[in-house]
Amino acid sequence: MIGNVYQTVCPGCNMGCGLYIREDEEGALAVDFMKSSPANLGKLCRFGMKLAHHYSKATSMVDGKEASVEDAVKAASDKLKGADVTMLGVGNTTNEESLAFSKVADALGTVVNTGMGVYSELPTECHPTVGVGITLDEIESANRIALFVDPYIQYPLLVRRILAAKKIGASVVSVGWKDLHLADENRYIDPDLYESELGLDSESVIIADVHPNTDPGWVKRMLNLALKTQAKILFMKPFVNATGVDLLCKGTGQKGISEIMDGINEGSIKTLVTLNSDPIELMPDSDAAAATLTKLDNLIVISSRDGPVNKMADIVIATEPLYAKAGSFMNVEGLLLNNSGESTTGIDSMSTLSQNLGGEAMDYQNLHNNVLESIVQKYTKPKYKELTCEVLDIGPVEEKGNLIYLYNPFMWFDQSDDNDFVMVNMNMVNKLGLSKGGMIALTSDAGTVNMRYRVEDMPDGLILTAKKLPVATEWTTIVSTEAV
Amino acid sequence: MAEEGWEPKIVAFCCNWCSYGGADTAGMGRFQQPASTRVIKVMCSGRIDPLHVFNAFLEGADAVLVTGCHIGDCHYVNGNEKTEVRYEFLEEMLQQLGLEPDRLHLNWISASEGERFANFITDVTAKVKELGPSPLKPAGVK
Amino acid sequence: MVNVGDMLVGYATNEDVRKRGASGGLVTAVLAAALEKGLVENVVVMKHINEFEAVPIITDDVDEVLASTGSLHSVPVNLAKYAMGRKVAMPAKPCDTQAVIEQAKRGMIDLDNTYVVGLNCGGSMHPVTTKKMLVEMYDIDPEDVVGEDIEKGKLIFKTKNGEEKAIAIDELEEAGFGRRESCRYCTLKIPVNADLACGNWGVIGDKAGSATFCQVMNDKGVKLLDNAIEAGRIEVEPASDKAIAIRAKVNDVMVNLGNTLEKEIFPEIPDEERMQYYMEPMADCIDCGACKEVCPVCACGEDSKCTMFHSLVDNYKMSMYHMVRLLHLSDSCIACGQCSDVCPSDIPITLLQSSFAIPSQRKREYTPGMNVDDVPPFFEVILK
Amino acid sequence: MTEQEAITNEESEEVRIGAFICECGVNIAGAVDCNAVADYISTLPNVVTSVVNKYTCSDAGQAEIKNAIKDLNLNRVLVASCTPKTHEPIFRACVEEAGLNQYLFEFVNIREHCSWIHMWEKEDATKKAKELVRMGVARAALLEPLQSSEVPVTDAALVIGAGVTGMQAAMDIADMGHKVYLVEQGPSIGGKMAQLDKTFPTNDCSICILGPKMVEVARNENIEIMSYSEIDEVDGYVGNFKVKVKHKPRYLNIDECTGCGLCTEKCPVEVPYVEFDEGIGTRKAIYTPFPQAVPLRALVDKSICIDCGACIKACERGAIDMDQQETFSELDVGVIVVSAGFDVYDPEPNHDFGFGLYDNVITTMEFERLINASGPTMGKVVRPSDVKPPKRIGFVQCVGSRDKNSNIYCSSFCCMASLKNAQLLKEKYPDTEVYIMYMDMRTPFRMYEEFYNRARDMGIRFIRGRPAEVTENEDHNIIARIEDTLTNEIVNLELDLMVLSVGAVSPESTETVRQILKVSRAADGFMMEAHPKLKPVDTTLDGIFIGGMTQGPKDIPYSISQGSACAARATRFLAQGKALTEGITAKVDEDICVACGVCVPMCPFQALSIEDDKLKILTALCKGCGTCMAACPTGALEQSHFKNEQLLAQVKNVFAYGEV
Repeated sequence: MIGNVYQTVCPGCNMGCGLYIREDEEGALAVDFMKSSPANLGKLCRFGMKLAHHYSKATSMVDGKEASVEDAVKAASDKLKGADVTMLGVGNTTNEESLAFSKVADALGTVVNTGMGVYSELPTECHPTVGVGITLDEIESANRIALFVDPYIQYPLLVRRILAAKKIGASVVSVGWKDLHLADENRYIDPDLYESELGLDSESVIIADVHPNTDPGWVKRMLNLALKTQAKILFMKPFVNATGVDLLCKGTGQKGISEIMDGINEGSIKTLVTLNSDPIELMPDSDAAAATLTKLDNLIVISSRDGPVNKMADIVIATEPLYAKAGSFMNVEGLLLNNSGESTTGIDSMSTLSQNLGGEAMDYQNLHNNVLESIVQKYTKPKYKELTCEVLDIGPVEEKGNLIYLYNPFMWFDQSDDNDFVMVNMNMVNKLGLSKGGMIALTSDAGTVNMRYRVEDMPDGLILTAKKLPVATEWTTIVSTEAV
Repeated sequence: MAEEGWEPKIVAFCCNWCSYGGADTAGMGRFQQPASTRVIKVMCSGRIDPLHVFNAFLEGADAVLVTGCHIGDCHYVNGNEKTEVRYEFLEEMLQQLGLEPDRLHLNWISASEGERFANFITDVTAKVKELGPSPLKPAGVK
Repeated sequence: MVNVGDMLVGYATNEDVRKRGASGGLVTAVLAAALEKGLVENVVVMKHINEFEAVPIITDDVDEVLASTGSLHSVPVNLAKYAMGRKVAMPAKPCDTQAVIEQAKRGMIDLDNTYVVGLNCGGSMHPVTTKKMLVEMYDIDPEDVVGEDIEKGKLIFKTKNGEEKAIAIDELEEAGFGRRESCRYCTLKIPVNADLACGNWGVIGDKAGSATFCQVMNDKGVKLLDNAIEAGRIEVEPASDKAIAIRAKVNDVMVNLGNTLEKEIFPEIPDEERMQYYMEPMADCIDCGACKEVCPVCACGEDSKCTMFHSLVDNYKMSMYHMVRLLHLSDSCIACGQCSDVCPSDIPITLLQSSFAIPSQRKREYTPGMNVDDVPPFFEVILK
Repeated sequence: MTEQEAITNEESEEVRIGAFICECGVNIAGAVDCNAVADYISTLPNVVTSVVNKYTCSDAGQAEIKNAIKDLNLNRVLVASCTPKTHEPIFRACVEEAGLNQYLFEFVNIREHCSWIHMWEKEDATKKAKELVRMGVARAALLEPLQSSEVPVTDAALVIGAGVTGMQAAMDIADMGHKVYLVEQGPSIGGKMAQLDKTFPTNDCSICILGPKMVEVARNENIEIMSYSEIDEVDGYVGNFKVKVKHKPRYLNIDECTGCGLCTEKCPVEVPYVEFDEGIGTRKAIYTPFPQAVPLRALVDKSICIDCGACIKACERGAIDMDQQETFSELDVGVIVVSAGFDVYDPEPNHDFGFGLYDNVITTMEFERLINASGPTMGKVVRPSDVKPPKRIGFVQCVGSRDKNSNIYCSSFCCMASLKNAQLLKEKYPDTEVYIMYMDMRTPFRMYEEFYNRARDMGIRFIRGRPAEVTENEDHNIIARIEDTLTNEIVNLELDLMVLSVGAVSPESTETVRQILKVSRAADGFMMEAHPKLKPVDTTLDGIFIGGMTQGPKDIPYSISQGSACAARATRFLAQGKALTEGITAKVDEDICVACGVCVPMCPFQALSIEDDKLKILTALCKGCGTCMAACPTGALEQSHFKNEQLLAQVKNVFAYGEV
């Protein structure tokens, strides 16, 4: 065959969209449609279509100079031996690599943090409900769907599922930040009224999402809503293998990524090892995150992708691109999806690292079997669990800013997309006297930025962005606005 | 029917040699017209791209006029003949899309036909006033 | 040797290829010979993964060509774009052939360097819907299927234990299964625009199932067959008049089916509801660009008029991207169904494109992709 | 915005627009509140200054622009005033003098397109003016500097049509030392004037003043006469026209033939001589056009020649060659003057005033041939029905002119022509009664009015009215029933001969030349000048000029002055030896172009070609029309000064959120 064709899964979110990556003779990549893939029938969203620009190859580095992967692993071993290490693996890679990473954690006597701080604030019997969602086909048979995400922008392959449900009579209520075309009702109501106003019952489905910056109180509110209305609930997550990683690292003390960054700032964390997880891309304020990382003594990055954190790392262990890895992923409904690639550089490096640190050696096959036994229980894939815990105390509600991040795959990788605009409603346009085709100036204590704006039907005073902005410090920020 | 006092807004693409000259001659002849139309000059009607017509409708035009030289008079030999071919596709497409036919017009007007230009603008404005605002007009656009 | 216009029946001399072939393995043999004898540098083939999955690859290895034999009804891919910029031979359904010719009109494919072995096509199916159909209608486990065929208006599945089950296509399509929608109203069943037009229609008597009917359409077709005969890869003999008649009859049946289904599939929309009919589905578009990426007729690169002058910031009532494409394709759309297959919002793009393209093409008595010298009407220059 | 785009935006310096709203005295200010427009425009982005002045095109107005450019270092100028047709070159020159590239200038028409057509809706006119200028500002911000390219000019001129205008133009150019190709479709130069007897207002004999000029043209060694030849193809652009001329076969060798006429005597075939004698006289199958013809050479009318060979035997020089073929020649010329002349209105089709029904109703041209001394009747005016001299002759004016069912224009020469012919009749046959039936006698130039008084003094009777009905009595006299609007009486006039004073129309041959040259056509069918007042002999095509009847009906003095005018305008290019072509041409973005070749057949000027997978543009040939851009599916092809983003900026700025 001329060039190569890999069967893989899109790393944009945990929907599990299958696709082919074609590599021509010169190594140029192209996306091709895998129509037999059950989760998405070969269909891809904006991020999936631009994957050819996503897989930028990483290069192994030691102290700023290029090095072989072996040297990088050796250097890392020396640095880590006997150190107090914090490990971050959000699930942007295969189950097998994640398991290998947690074996390295065992050798170091620590745990792998998935960055999802939410889990450590939830009773354990809620974990399975948050971890594994209902099957995607079940969305199509729901009679009422409550949307707490914007499927068009955040998890686009949900759109066709919801439309299919509507075709057989389902009603859709959107409780997001702006009117959605597929929603029959758009309700921006006080969260306390959700239970009484949204008209949900046991035949309904709630679609929300959980990501490293989610406010735990919000997740509890979602769980309470599901508990009280008996509705099923599906938590989408922004990482391809978030579900797999959650199941693999179950029960370990989960530090949220903000918690880790605070730890670095306070000096309690001196050494950080990441696996395909770039805090600069993951945190809402990239500059602040980069500044924090400079405080580390040792920053070791194991990654298949080149990213801002690689440039700051003391040591970079470069693994093969995600599509070429031998391994499997688990999507939101607990479906195991396999790569067709056979490369195991990542696993072999971590195996050497683990041995250097007194841990056990490992190879792909035993990791894979382990995955099948531990999280797939030998071909009976994990099912959605009805909620059994009692109502949770939501705790103090954070005061929200008016500039709100609409997290989407492009943002999680800080990858440019021609979404270079913010969204406002017509009242704001008229109030500020914005000129058509003109710009709006957003100012926060982090500075000012002029952005083009798109008019949407949404609540007054809010500004939405699907692109990371230098003025945003949190996932919602208070900004002042005026015409340019 | 549009509410009272509503004035349509019409975008007219005029070719530099003939229909723009026709608009000038209409001015020289003081042929009064409704103030509904905004003329955009192009060098030849052949330059008018369906892309521009679509953008005009999507931006809020209640009607779009494609004008140029009479066949045989084109300053660039057969620019207007190519316009005819493209216009045919454009007309079919917008009709299939459900846009009222009276919102799109093709008219060959020479530099000396001032009165014809003025009458054309007046007729189209009246017809469009009858139809009301275009279904493609974005909210809040004047 | 062979001449243009010949109607032949032939088969692969290699017993294994002949047996594994859908009907005689002639197509695979011709492609293998073309590569072997240096007629072409590469061959586009479908690399089998399982019965319902295969991926197009470009190969220079004869064994990979031989391994790709056997017809696949549930891998609906258009192969035109894989032939670009190469000296290549390729198997081609009628819509693949049309796309190759449209790309040739736009200078993207050099027809002299592209040998198109046409395959008759009764229509293709979507892999995931096919698996669901097998379970619900045929009561067959998809894993057991070893072959399938469309004959006499019936869809036939063969299983490992030699069993065969057939159900009428219209019965399947009423239940929401069967062929993809664009295949249902397609009326180009025999690729008369290819170099060779091969298939099992008209293969009768003792040869049924083990020979391929092959019509030589042009000089390149002659070269392909002569080359394969010289390579000792195939044996051909003239088709009997009865065979030719039967092939024509099958074709007529399928073409008439296409015409009748077209009337059912395309709704009569009253004028005042037309704008809503188009705006409603298109409002769910997430602007991913897949329909342009997959369209085998589009020759533009990443930047083109439909993308450069369209931006989500405008939030128009209808997207500039779709309006420009509806116009640009109204004379070139071949209704291959790829755009509907890849639309993440399940917008019936092919149906919408066709409801513009079919009237426009019929009015001009122009069929895209049939003859490389036909200038697309949009670029017709009438010099009086 | 991808990073790459962000960088290029930073590099291009900040846009600083100066807007100058013109009041044009009361022409614009009468309906548009210019100050309100200027105030609104000053609020728009990139606008640095927005001022109103009474007459922007005046020296003071232009000075204000130049100062503003220097003081406020403007890099874009916008003027909102009248039509670019007349004033854009003035303002482009003005900004260029202040050091700003002339294409960084945007012109908004708020007079012809606004104030003059909304004179009584002041509010709407002002609102529209604001929006038009807003559109202009949006486009101005995106304008890019352009250079108009210089092309060398071939030092030769082509004159099409050797009537009196063409001969004058050819001689003037030749006298200025430039080579001239004078192409005439007829066998001889001289045009219609050669058929006339006398010419007003001095009544001197037409051929007597035309003949010497014809000889002068023939003797001028800078002029190469191509008689009996037609223009077949014209390519190229100003300074570099490639002209293909078809030489129709005369079936005799023009160098050998001396015009002695021996062959004509022997030729047995005789037909009415329509081309010259309006069918009154006759000619042979082989004939010389007329005695004073230049070149004085014979030619064979193959359609009636019976190949008897009599002429071949008769010709002492063996010049005749019956299977001579048409030949072509390729000319390289810098400029082209078109003086293709006219035809008289043909009253035959609708039998105006009984023409074609009654024998004794003739046209002025037929009368000219009758009264012409070297004409078929040796100058004796006779009635066609019985070849007797007519006692009572009537001239009917405005036939085929100032008439809704034919041509609404006045042909300008027919009144004076009838006065002349009436005077000639009175002089030759003092006792004949001469009537002129007219609507208005138009005698506008020097000595014309005296000519008119002289005619009256000679007893020529003027009837203010035209025959409502014309009938013929048994001895073929014409009975004209006229209502004399001055005396309000119905007059029944019996005439022996009625002459229809026919106007001028543009002939078929001119229409073909016009389409070959791509000169635009006026509503009256004649060729259209660039501007009726300011550019009467220019066309919109650089390097092509039109003069004489081909530009519209006029008399001989006017035609000759237009001949000289064309020569003067054309020789500017020849004298400078270079010409500036328009800076607006096609440009292609190589990264986006996929070389699909769809644009190539779109270009009528063959400026586009695909060479090794790349689009090649011959900018010298590109006229900047833009039809290839609209065909290009990728948008890689752009027209400088009319780029897609510039046009779309105008479209988008027609609309706004708030009221203006």
